[in-house]
Amino acid sequence: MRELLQVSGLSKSFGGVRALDRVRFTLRAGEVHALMGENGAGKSTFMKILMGLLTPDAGEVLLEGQPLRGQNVHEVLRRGIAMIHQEILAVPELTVAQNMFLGREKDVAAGRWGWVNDRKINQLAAQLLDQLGLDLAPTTPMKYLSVAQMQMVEIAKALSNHAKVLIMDEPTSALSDREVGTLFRIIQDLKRQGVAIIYISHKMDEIFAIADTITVLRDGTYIGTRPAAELDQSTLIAMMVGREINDLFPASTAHRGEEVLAVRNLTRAGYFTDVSFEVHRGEVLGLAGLMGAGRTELARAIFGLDRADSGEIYLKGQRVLISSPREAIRRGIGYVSEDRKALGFVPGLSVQQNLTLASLRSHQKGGLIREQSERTAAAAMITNLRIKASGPDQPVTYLSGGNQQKVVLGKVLLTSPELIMLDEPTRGVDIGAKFEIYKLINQLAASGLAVILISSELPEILGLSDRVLVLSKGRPTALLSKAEATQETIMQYAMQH
Amino acid sequence: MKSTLTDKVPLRRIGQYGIFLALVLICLVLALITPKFLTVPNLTIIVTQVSINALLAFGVTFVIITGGIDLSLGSMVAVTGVVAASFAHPDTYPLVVPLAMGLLAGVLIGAFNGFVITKSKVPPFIVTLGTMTIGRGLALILSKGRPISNLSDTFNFIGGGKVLGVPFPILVLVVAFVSCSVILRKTVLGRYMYAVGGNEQAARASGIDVSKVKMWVYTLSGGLAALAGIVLTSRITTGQPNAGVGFELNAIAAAIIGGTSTSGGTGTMAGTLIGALLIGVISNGLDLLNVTSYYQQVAMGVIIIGAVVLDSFNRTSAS
Amino acid sequence: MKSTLTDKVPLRRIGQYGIFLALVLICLVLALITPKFLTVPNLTIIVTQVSINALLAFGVTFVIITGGIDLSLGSMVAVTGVVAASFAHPDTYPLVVPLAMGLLAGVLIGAFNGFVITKSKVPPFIVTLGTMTIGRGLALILSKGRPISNLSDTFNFIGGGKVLGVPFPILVLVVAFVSCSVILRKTVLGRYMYAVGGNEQAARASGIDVSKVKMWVYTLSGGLAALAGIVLTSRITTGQPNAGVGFELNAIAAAIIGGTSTSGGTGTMAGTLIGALLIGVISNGLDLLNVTSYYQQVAMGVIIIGAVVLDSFNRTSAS
Amino acid sequence: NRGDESGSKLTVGVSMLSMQNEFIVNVSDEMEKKAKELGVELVVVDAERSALKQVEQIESFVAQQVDAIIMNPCEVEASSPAVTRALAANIPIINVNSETKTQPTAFVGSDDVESARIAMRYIAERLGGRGNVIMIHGYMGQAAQLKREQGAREILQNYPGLKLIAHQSGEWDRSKSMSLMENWIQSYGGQINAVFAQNDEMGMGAVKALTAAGLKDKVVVVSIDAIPDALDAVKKGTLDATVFQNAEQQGARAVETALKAAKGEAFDKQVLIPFELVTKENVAQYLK
Ligand SMILES: Nc1ncnc2c1ncn2[C@@H]1O[C@H](COP(=O)(O)OP(=O)(O)OP(=O)(O)O)[C@@H](O)[C@H]1O
Ligand SMILES: Nc1ncnc2c1ncn2[C@@H]1O[C@H](COP(=O)(O)OP(=O)(O)OP(=O)(O)O)[C@@H](O)[C@H]1O
Ligand SMILES: [Mg+2]
Ligand SMILES: [Mg+2]
Repeated sequence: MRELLQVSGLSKSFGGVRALDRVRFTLRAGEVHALMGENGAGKSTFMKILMGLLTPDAGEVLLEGQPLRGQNVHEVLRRGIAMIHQEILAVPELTVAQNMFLGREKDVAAGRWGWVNDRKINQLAAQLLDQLGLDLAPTTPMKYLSVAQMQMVEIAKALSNHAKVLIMDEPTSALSDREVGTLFRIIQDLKRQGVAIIYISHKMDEIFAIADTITVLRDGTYIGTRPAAELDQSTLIAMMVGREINDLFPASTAHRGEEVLAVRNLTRAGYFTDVSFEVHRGEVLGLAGLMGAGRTELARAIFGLDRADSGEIYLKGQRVLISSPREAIRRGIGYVSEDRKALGFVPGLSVQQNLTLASLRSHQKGGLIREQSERTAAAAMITNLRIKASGPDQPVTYLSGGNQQKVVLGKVLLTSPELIMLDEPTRGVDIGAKFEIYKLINQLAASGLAVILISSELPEILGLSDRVLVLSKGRPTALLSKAEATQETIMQYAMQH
Repeated sequence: MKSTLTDKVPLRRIGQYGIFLALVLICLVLALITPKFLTVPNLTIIVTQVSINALLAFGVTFVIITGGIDLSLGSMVAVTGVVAASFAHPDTYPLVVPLAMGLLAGVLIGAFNGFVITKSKVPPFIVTLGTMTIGRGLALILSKGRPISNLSDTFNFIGGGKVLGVPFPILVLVVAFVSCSVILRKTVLGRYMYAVGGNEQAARASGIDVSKVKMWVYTLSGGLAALAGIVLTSRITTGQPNAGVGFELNAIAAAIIGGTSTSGGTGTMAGTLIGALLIGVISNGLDLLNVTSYYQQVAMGVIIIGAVVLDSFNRTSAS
Repeated sequence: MKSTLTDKVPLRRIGQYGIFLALVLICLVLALITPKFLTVPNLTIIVTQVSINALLAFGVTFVIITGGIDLSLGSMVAVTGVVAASFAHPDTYPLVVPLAMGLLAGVLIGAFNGFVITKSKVPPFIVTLGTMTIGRGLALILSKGRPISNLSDTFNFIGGGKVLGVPFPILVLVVAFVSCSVILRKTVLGRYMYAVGGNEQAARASGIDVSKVKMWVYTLSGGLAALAGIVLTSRITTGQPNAGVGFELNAIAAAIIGGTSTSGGTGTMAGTLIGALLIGVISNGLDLLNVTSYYQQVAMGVIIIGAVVLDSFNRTSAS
Repeated sequence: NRGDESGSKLTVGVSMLSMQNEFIVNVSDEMEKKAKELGVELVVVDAERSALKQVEQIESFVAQQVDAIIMNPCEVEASSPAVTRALAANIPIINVNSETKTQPTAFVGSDDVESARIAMRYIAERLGGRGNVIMIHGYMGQAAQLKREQGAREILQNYPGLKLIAHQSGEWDRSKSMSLMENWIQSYGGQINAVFAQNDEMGMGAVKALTAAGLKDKVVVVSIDAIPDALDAVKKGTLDATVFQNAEQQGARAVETALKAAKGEAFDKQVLIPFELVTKENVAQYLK
């Protein structure tokens, strides 16, 4: 196969952090090349350098034999490299179509007198959306989309570039299986057309489903490149992590205790309807469903972030009205959001300050923070959750995704909840950290917490839940026991109307 | 579920024009209280008076949409006015010279703002606050601290003349409004302004030259400030080095009242125009009602806050 | 990789104080040019003059950290000064009465700002611009447009007296600085301010009562503005209804120069103090050098932009 | 004339330079007093020192068809279009306190240049024609600042022994001028013999700074306006002199003239009200 991209000796440091150290990489036309590595291994940094978004300190990048260094994004896009970014890069006030063709208006829809021809843009967008099976009006403002929908639009945007090299940095992190399926079909199409794809993901099953070649980075250094067929999961993990992880889903030792939360006929018009269920101490209740099924909205309503229109919520048998997160936390409910950037942490604050943010009131005297008490609590959480940070005072922004997730989890745990709702707790988290979070979920249940686990990764739901509630378009369609729950049954109920 | 998304758009539209309803309401009240309000001469005067603030507000709307701010507007009005006046004495240069020089001065200061903001990481607030002080100094230096008067009749026509009974400043306002609306809504540049203000990283990743867009908005703001400076100078038939003090706050207020968010990414020229008209109508109304000077200030503040509160509740209930 | 991260913290610290280096540099230059600069009396005068702006800047630092803005500072200075002066005539009330009344006025206006901002969705810019106008009107109404003079000696001691050779305003400044630093760095409220400004949604989801935090910062800002108003009134021994015009811009500038970001979530009181000192030193230096009035303004703008540009390059290279 | 025929009250529109300036407020109050006495309705608006605003206010008065206009001009040149607009609409316009370039129907007031001459002449006499003088300007570029500077410089030219060692803008503001004076004391210290401040507010600020530095006894301070605070200071001897402008006369005569013009009666086209120097000797007659 033709070599499209050759990279050698690529290095990049941020201040003192060596994010990339003499990395090499070769990409051939028509291949899906997976780039693997733990959180913070340098994958996104590498890709941003390719796109011209970051300037490398050293190294060479050749696209079809021509050097690519020192070019700006616009040039790179023109030369046929496009990228789906890990963090969703949408302009909230512009429409779906406007977002999709942002930066290329002159190329695709030059109107009279140099105006933008929005009608043309809308037509093109409608075609692409259709191709992706996305039921979305091109004129919808981006800000009204769910994370998943935005991610699909980002995918459409990258595809519309007709690039020779397509970079996908965790494109499925917010997608559920159906959309992932669509994406994979498109990837197969592109492969046939000779497009090369660099694919980054923390989801092992995806990698083995589509990758032809796998390159592994660890701590910014190049570890190796192998054909996917020669690798199995444990070898790959060992390359990435430097150790072996055997049983991803450890056995649970929890006992089901008294009822903690009961929800009766909870409805929020347009989002979820007539939802009833209960969770007990020591139990993990899985919430499964397709994208937009209303699981997040349900959790938000229970946590007091949104208001339900009707229905009741009972905590330990007592009817409660929860109007704010403040009240939810006081009543022993914790919520780890799926959107950790928007709702999880405060970027400017340190690891310690984020950890204690929700429980700061218990470390104060007359309004003054008792520093020793705060430090002790944070240190304990850092140890317990094995948060990898240079120290409690490191700004949380500099942490890898997995560790940021642990900080958010730690923050919620420090409020000593009796019920914890985890919404996509392993989104964007590497395999090592995932394993630790799974262990933690089991520990939490074993220590007597009630856990609600919302996840779009069915293996996760199946591996951890005691019971599974399936939602479809906001309506509960099944409540499955551990024995009944299989990938097939869940999917069947999730698509039921 | 998708249908609910589409339903929302018209509702949003009304919400967006809540401030328009506030304007209409205030006009109605004034028309009822005083017969002097709803007369052609009075309305003409309001629009003429609003024109200068509106020109500045259009420029700063561009800037705010990209997430910036421009505090140098008032000083640019003074500098450009002084520069234009220096070339506008009778029987010296043809009219185009003072106009061109005034515009050039504004464009240069605006470009300087843009240059410093894009080349360094200094916040726009500080850069334009600096230019505000520098500009005031320049206006005084250029005029030696004295008003520049004795301007030609052709120059004075811009602020004082009428075409078919319509004061010339109103024509300038209309042309500027249409042009600015077109730039914002129809051109690539306008689209990029929203992108830069809405999500600068996304704009950059889409290959947009963010610095170029910012250079443009500050330069446009400077150009429009120059236009305002020229209209003002011609209206008071003098290049006044101390003109325009505090104009920036009124212009920014007009933009924000009209729905432009200081965090960037939103805003329309129509909204800004309504914002400027709102301020103008309130001020005119309070004068007509002969509210005492001190109480006028209190009333002005209360009514503006009230109008925007009304608008905001309207918006919240619509979404 | 981890160890290098720790290395970065001190580097960042220096970056943070780049503006401090700029201040030191300017002082050095001034000391070299004129022997009158580096004398105890002159430095004392600078700090005394800076105190009013610094008090306002401390208050607005709280506000900006939460992502807001307060344009009503200057008017609050006037209102609180007028109110305090009304109760400060000799042989009427004990000193505590004018102080309490002045503070109360500031706190009330600040709380009003906070109330409107939290209860409606109106941007702080508009609300505080409204209060700016209202406040000015109130000051004029309360004083009937005339300065209120003939104040008691005890009251005038606040602005004009000395304790152990140190002017009283400097003592006020020191106490306010320490208190504000403690509030920001050591209290739950201070932590919440950073959280609200850094990520309001996350703050809410962490159970923080965002509205309460905002109420607090605007009220604090009002209280500190009242303190500034009292010091100013006492310094000029008159309650001036037209005092403090434009003070808000200088105070905001001090905060931003000192590293507080208008997008919220960052800022320190030390930075703000340095920012205020920088402005004060430049202004004093230009007077000492007897730079002509017009050129002073140009120089002021250029030096401030220059200092912050220096700082920003320093920061960029450090990160 | 209109009002007279219909028998209803006459309306006079008044645009004042700044209602935040004590002297102007006094003039305005005197006008109100006189208007009440004569049964005229006054509509008083505040131009807030902006010529543009003033022009707009006069335009509004014209649109409302008031019977006469009294304008306290912000600027010599820039307020002129207001006069033109009023005259074009056949509405009499009376300038009070200061002039515009365009001739109004009538003028009531005094020449600002003269006030500064009086003040500076006093300084020259006190210093015996020799010494270092400092001048504190009002807001740069405003009519009052320009005229007062002009008057002061005229006198300085007549006294070669007087040296203007520094001058800056105190923006009409007491605290600004106080800071300015503090800084000057640092750079000039004992060299300063006299200070001329273009208004009393700034004069008071200079006095405060000089007193705090223990220099007041050695420096002569003179300012303009004779606001109550300044009169008090003159009485106490901290301010050496101020220049009195007669607010009562200016206000009353302006309203009278406006009324006569509106009714078509005969009136004086120019009513000059002289300035008076106020020193410790004669301050008693100005204190109320
Ligand atoms: N702008 C930046 N400033 C400082 N450090 C950075 C910056 N961007 C990335 N880093 C650091 O560089 C390293 C590599 O980050 P990168 O985002 O490339 O990792 P990744 O492999 O994409 O991880 P993930 O799987 O979590 O997305 C990390 O240690 C990260 O903290
Ligand atoms: N602000 C909003 N305005 C309009 N519709 C919205 C908004 N937020 C979410 N929705 C829609 O509400 C529906 C439910 O979204 P929700 O996030 O609860 O789904 P979910 O089951 O959690 O799915 P996901 O797996 O994407 O998180 C989706 O169709 C989404 O598009
Ligand atoms: Mg990444
Ligand atoms: Mg969800």
